[in-house]
Amino acid sequence: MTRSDIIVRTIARLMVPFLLLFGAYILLHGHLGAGGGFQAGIIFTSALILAAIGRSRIEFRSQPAGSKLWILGVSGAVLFGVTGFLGIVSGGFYLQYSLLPLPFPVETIHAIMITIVEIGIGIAVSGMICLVFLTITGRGE
Amino acid sequence: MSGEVIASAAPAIALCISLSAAILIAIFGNRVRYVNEGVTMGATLLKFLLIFLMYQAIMDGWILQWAPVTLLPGVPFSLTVDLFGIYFAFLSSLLWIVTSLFSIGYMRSLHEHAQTRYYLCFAVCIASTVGIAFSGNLLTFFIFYEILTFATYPLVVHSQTKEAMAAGKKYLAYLMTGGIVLLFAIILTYTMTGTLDFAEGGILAGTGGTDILRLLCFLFIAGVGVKTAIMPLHGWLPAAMVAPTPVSALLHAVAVVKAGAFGLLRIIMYIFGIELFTEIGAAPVLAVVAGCTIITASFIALAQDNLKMRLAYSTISQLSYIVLAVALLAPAALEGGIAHMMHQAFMKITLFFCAGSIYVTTGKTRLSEMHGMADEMPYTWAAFTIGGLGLIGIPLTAGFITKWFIITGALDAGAWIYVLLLLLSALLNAAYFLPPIYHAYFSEPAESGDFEDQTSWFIKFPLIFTAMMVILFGILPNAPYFPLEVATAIVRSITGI
Amino acid sequence: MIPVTDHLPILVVMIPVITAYITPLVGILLKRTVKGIAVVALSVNLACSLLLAHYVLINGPISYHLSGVPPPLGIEFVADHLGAVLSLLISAITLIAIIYLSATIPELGKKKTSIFYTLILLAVGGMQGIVLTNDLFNLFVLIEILAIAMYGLVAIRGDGKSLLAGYKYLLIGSAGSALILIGTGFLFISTGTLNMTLMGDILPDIINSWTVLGGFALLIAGLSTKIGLFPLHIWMPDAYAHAPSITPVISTLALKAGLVALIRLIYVIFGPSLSAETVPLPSVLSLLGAVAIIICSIVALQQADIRRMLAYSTGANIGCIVLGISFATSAGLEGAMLHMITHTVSKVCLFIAADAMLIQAGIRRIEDFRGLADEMPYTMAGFSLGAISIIGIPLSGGFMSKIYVANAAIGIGLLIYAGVILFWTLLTALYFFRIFRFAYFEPSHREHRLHETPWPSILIILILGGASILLGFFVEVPMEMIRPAAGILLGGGI
Amino acid sequence: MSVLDPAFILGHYNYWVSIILIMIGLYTLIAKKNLIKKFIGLNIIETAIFLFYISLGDIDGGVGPILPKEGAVADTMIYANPLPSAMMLTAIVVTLCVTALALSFAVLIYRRYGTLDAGRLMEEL
Amino acid sequence: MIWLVNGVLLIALIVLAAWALKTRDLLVSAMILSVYSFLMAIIYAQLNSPDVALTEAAVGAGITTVLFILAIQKTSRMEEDSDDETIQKGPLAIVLFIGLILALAAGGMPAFGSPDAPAAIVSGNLYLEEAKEVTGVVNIVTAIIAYYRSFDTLGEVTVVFAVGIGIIALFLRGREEEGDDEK
Repeated sequence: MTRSDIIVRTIARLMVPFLLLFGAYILLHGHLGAGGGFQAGIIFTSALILAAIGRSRIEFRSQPAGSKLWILGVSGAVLFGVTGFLGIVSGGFYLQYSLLPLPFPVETIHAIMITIVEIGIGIAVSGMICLVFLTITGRGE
Repeated sequence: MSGEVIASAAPAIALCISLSAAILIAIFGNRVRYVNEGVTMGATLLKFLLIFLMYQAIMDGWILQWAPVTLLPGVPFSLTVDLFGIYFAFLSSLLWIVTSLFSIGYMRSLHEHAQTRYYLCFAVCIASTVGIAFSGNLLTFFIFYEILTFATYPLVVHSQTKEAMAAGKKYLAYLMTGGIVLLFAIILTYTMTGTLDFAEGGILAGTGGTDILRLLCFLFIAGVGVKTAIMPLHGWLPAAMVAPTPVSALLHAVAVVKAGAFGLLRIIMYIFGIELFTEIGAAPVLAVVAGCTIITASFIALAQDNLKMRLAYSTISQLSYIVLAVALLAPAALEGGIAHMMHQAFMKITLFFCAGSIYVTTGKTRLSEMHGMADEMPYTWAAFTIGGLGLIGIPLTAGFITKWFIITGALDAGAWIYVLLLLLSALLNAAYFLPPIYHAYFSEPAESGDFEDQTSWFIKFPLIFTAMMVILFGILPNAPYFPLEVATAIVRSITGI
Repeated sequence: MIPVTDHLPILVVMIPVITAYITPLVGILLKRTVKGIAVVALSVNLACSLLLAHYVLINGPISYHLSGVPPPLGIEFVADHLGAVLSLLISAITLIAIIYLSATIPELGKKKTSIFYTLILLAVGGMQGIVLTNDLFNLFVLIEILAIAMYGLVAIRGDGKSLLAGYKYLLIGSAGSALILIGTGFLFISTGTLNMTLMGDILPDIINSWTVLGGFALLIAGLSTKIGLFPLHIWMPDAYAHAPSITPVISTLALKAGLVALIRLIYVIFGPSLSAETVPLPSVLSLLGAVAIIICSIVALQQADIRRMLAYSTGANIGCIVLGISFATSAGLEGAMLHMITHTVSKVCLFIAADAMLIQAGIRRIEDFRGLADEMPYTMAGFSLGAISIIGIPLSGGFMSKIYVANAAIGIGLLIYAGVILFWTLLTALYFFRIFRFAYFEPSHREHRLHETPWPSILIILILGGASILLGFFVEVPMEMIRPAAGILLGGGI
Repeated sequence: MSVLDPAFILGHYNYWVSIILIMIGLYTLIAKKNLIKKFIGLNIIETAIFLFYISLGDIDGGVGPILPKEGAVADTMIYANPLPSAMMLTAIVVTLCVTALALSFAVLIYRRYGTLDAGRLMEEL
Repeated sequence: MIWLVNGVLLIALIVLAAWALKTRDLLVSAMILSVYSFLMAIIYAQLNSPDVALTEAAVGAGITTVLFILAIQKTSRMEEDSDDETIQKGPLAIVLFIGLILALAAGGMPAFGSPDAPAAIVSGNLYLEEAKEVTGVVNIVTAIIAYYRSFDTLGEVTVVFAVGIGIIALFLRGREEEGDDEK
């Protein structure tokens, strides 16, 4: 382990919380400015990769880490896909939220649902892309 | 088709009898003894009975029709039984009985392999032949026509030798190409007329220019001409002689080639209509081709030493009689041609049975080896003699009647040249049938050593029966249900005279 | 309140997709149930497709606005007769394939098997979406889902050759996707909308613009990679030869989904304004189709590997379908659609039978067919039935659909194409008779006598084989759906 | 409009650039033998396509399609068309996914065959 | 002025792309791609598309590059083109043909930046008019992604999902085999 390795790793470790924060910001403010679930997902992914670099000993390819990420990816997709059925249940079309029986104006319902959808996207993307990374890197060295 | 059309499933049942025989054979053939033979015989008799009953109804002026589903808009899958159809169906189902008997004898004597496949394909072939007879439109006709092609293939390559496989390849190549050409013509017809029904007087009149009709005519004749073995499309027929003799007998003397002839007549009479056919000037060309085929095939037959090959070329020659008869466009000739379909079938099948009988008993296939054989095999050679004389056209045999009618027709049409041609052909027939008969009776055997005639009655009965029929047709041509009688009725209904 | 039946278009798409999401998790947690879940999901999917087809047949097409936003803002699904009938075909065939798959010995590891099911479900979702969507960009996304699932399905075995085959497919497919994306952009810039029907309304005014024509050409070129139209079929033989058993079956369906996209592109978007005079592209397509038929058949003749041979045969059949589509007449469209159905059923029968032979006896090369009819009579019987239909022997499904296409060719005076189709029948017969000859008329060279395939596989093969024959006799059953479909499409879609 | 008209050329300059980039990328994709290089080409193509879409969505003097928080849509402002951006976000993800898949293929193929040369590899098929 | 900057950027793009094509060092190629993507992101931002710019910067310059570097690290850095440097005629012909189609098609398009292009009139303005009231979201792109055309986005998530499990499947067998080798 060289000195530069330690520097890189320390910086990487330090950056992780900031990246996560930034990702959360991008995710939740996607409806106000540029950005959204996908971009947030990518930033989360970067954070996770940095975390991986920061702790080189971690065995990401070991079963627990892999399947957790898997659950993350799947749950995001399911969140998005199943939320869509709420539209049908509430008497509208698939992915239509305006008829949801919530005590808010339509506008607010939409804003809430859009946020939920963005969260779903973010979780799914970060989970799956991380998984991809770890699968490609997690072996062979 | 004149007559009262009634919906009836009878034609379908007739087909299904053969088909269910095929299915039964396919399932049980390899497991239970005698199933092949038993089922085949049962089905033949049942089917013949049904067709005979239908014959009665048709003679009373009815037309039976069964059209359950539509295939193309305006073209149903139609089984329609009219006089011409039942005539052909009657022929094939009657001959199926005798051929089945003969097959049993033949296959048993030679302990052939793959008997299940053999009987199965035979049943499918007969089903499709009857289907061809009952087709109410061109598409249905084509369907059965092609099924016949494919179902015959396993029979042709039955022995599975290299030679047989090569012959099978040739067989398929010829017949499929013909089929494709025919299909092309059919689709063209459909596009021009919107229908494909067989109708008296034809459906093509007034639908297109002479050029397109001529093209269509050419395509049709080239298509069905392959099965009819018009020269130069005959190459498959001699090759197919590698098949077991019963196959050659029924299929290549009767079912397949007659299906071609039947199709040709159907197309000329019911799709083009005699008038249109005359109008576009196709008849003289066809007559020339048929005439050439008759003479050329006879000459080639003369040169054959293998008995089956000689018979094959004789078949080619005889089939063109039918084509010529149609092309002459005279009612008498047409009658003769239609009657010749049946007459020739009986005569030729007799000869093939004889060839099979000789092969089973002695293993000989060459004429030069058959000298002096008549003493040991009297029945066979008696039948051979009758068949041969019939094909030459000696009076009191079936062949005489049809030739007489065709010549009359040619005289009516003023086509002297064809009268001469027919007479020449009769001479040639005599030239290739009489010498073998002479040698069989009067020459010394080539190799010494007598043998006993151990031929089973399964083989003897069929050939005696068909030989008797040849004589009967010759003596009583106009008896009810006899070919000439029916042919007259058919021609009357078409020409309206 | 929207009637429940109106939701059928989205249900047929989302049931497989949502099931696909949860399948890998199920695969980790409850290993045994993956097969069951896939079968149940596809059965429900089939039921939905059946209901959809029934509903569409009686009440006419359904237009479904996703997110409750009508076009041009939202995405629209249109379940017209074409979509409904293809949706039914896809559900039915995939269900059969999945049942076959779950009845045979898994050739992949346990984990891979659950992923295999997931990818199949994703592919089904993608195909269902492709045949139902009426939005060009959504079509692109769905095509990508399908394509990625297919790349995975081809390469999942993970050995060198399947990876190479998968890479080849991926390469060609990606280039195709890029072309589709550009083409979509050109049409979007010209019309300002992504909805196909709306595009169809706007386009006749600007049909002669280079932008529109260029977009059309690029879309067709891109789609050609997806449907394996000559000369972009080159991924098919390798993919089929090295992929696991069911992949060719799914791929056969995927090609049909791509063809539906092609049909919609030509008829819904370009619609009536598309005729030989204004846009020569249909005649180019006809030519490509005819060339595909002849060349693929000739190449198929030279193949020694059964799956490669079948792949080239598929290439030829795609040519035939494209030929029918390109005629721009109702007869041609009807023929093309009928051929899509008959070809799918028969080819799937052949693939499954070939796979059963591979699993049971290791038969891969055509020479290995020697004596097979004796040793595996039922499998071979099923194979023969499928082959009969592919050849086009009368009274089989393939015969009828070829007749329809040939008839359409003559109907617009292009006798040459009818000739091509008929000649093609001869070629097809040639390469299948080679197999028949080996199987039925030549003795086996094997040391051990083979055993017949297990009965569930036989049953499936015989059902498919029987269906491919019966389709010819009961041709009116699919035609009942196809005729209105052609009518609607020639009218420019709904 | 003449092809040589400078206004015509300038009015479309983004399009010309993206076409050139697409051609370069396509050539890389088809002609280069290296399996990874091919997908560098694909990325060039796809990015150029994004450029093309984004260009067609832009409007002279417009701003990004993010409206002010309060009040009605300002009439004085011109906004760029948001639809191409939305489409391209999806397309970017798709491209990323395809690239990831292709690179996985490349890594695995290299592990099997020790080469990434398409010419040699396709002989193996 | 802006268009001058744009012009320089665009020319830089072409140069970079050509360089990426030319160089035989894959790592260099990947780094060029990264720079290329970054420049592209700037142009997107110039063209009033901040969302895409952000994403391209994160994905194109970031994740994709990392992926390429990873892949190159696991394979070989240099291209081993067996053929020589000459331009290949077949591919060139295809590329020129497609380029011709593209150029012809682009020629017929409305001028870049024109406010009355069909795309703006038919659908673009509709979103701008109603999206904010309907969804309460001011970033219209987000509104489209997460509401109006959310089915596309669902498809996008599905693509990510498909690729994820596809890649895992590909690498799975690798492990099993390796296990076998070790035995």
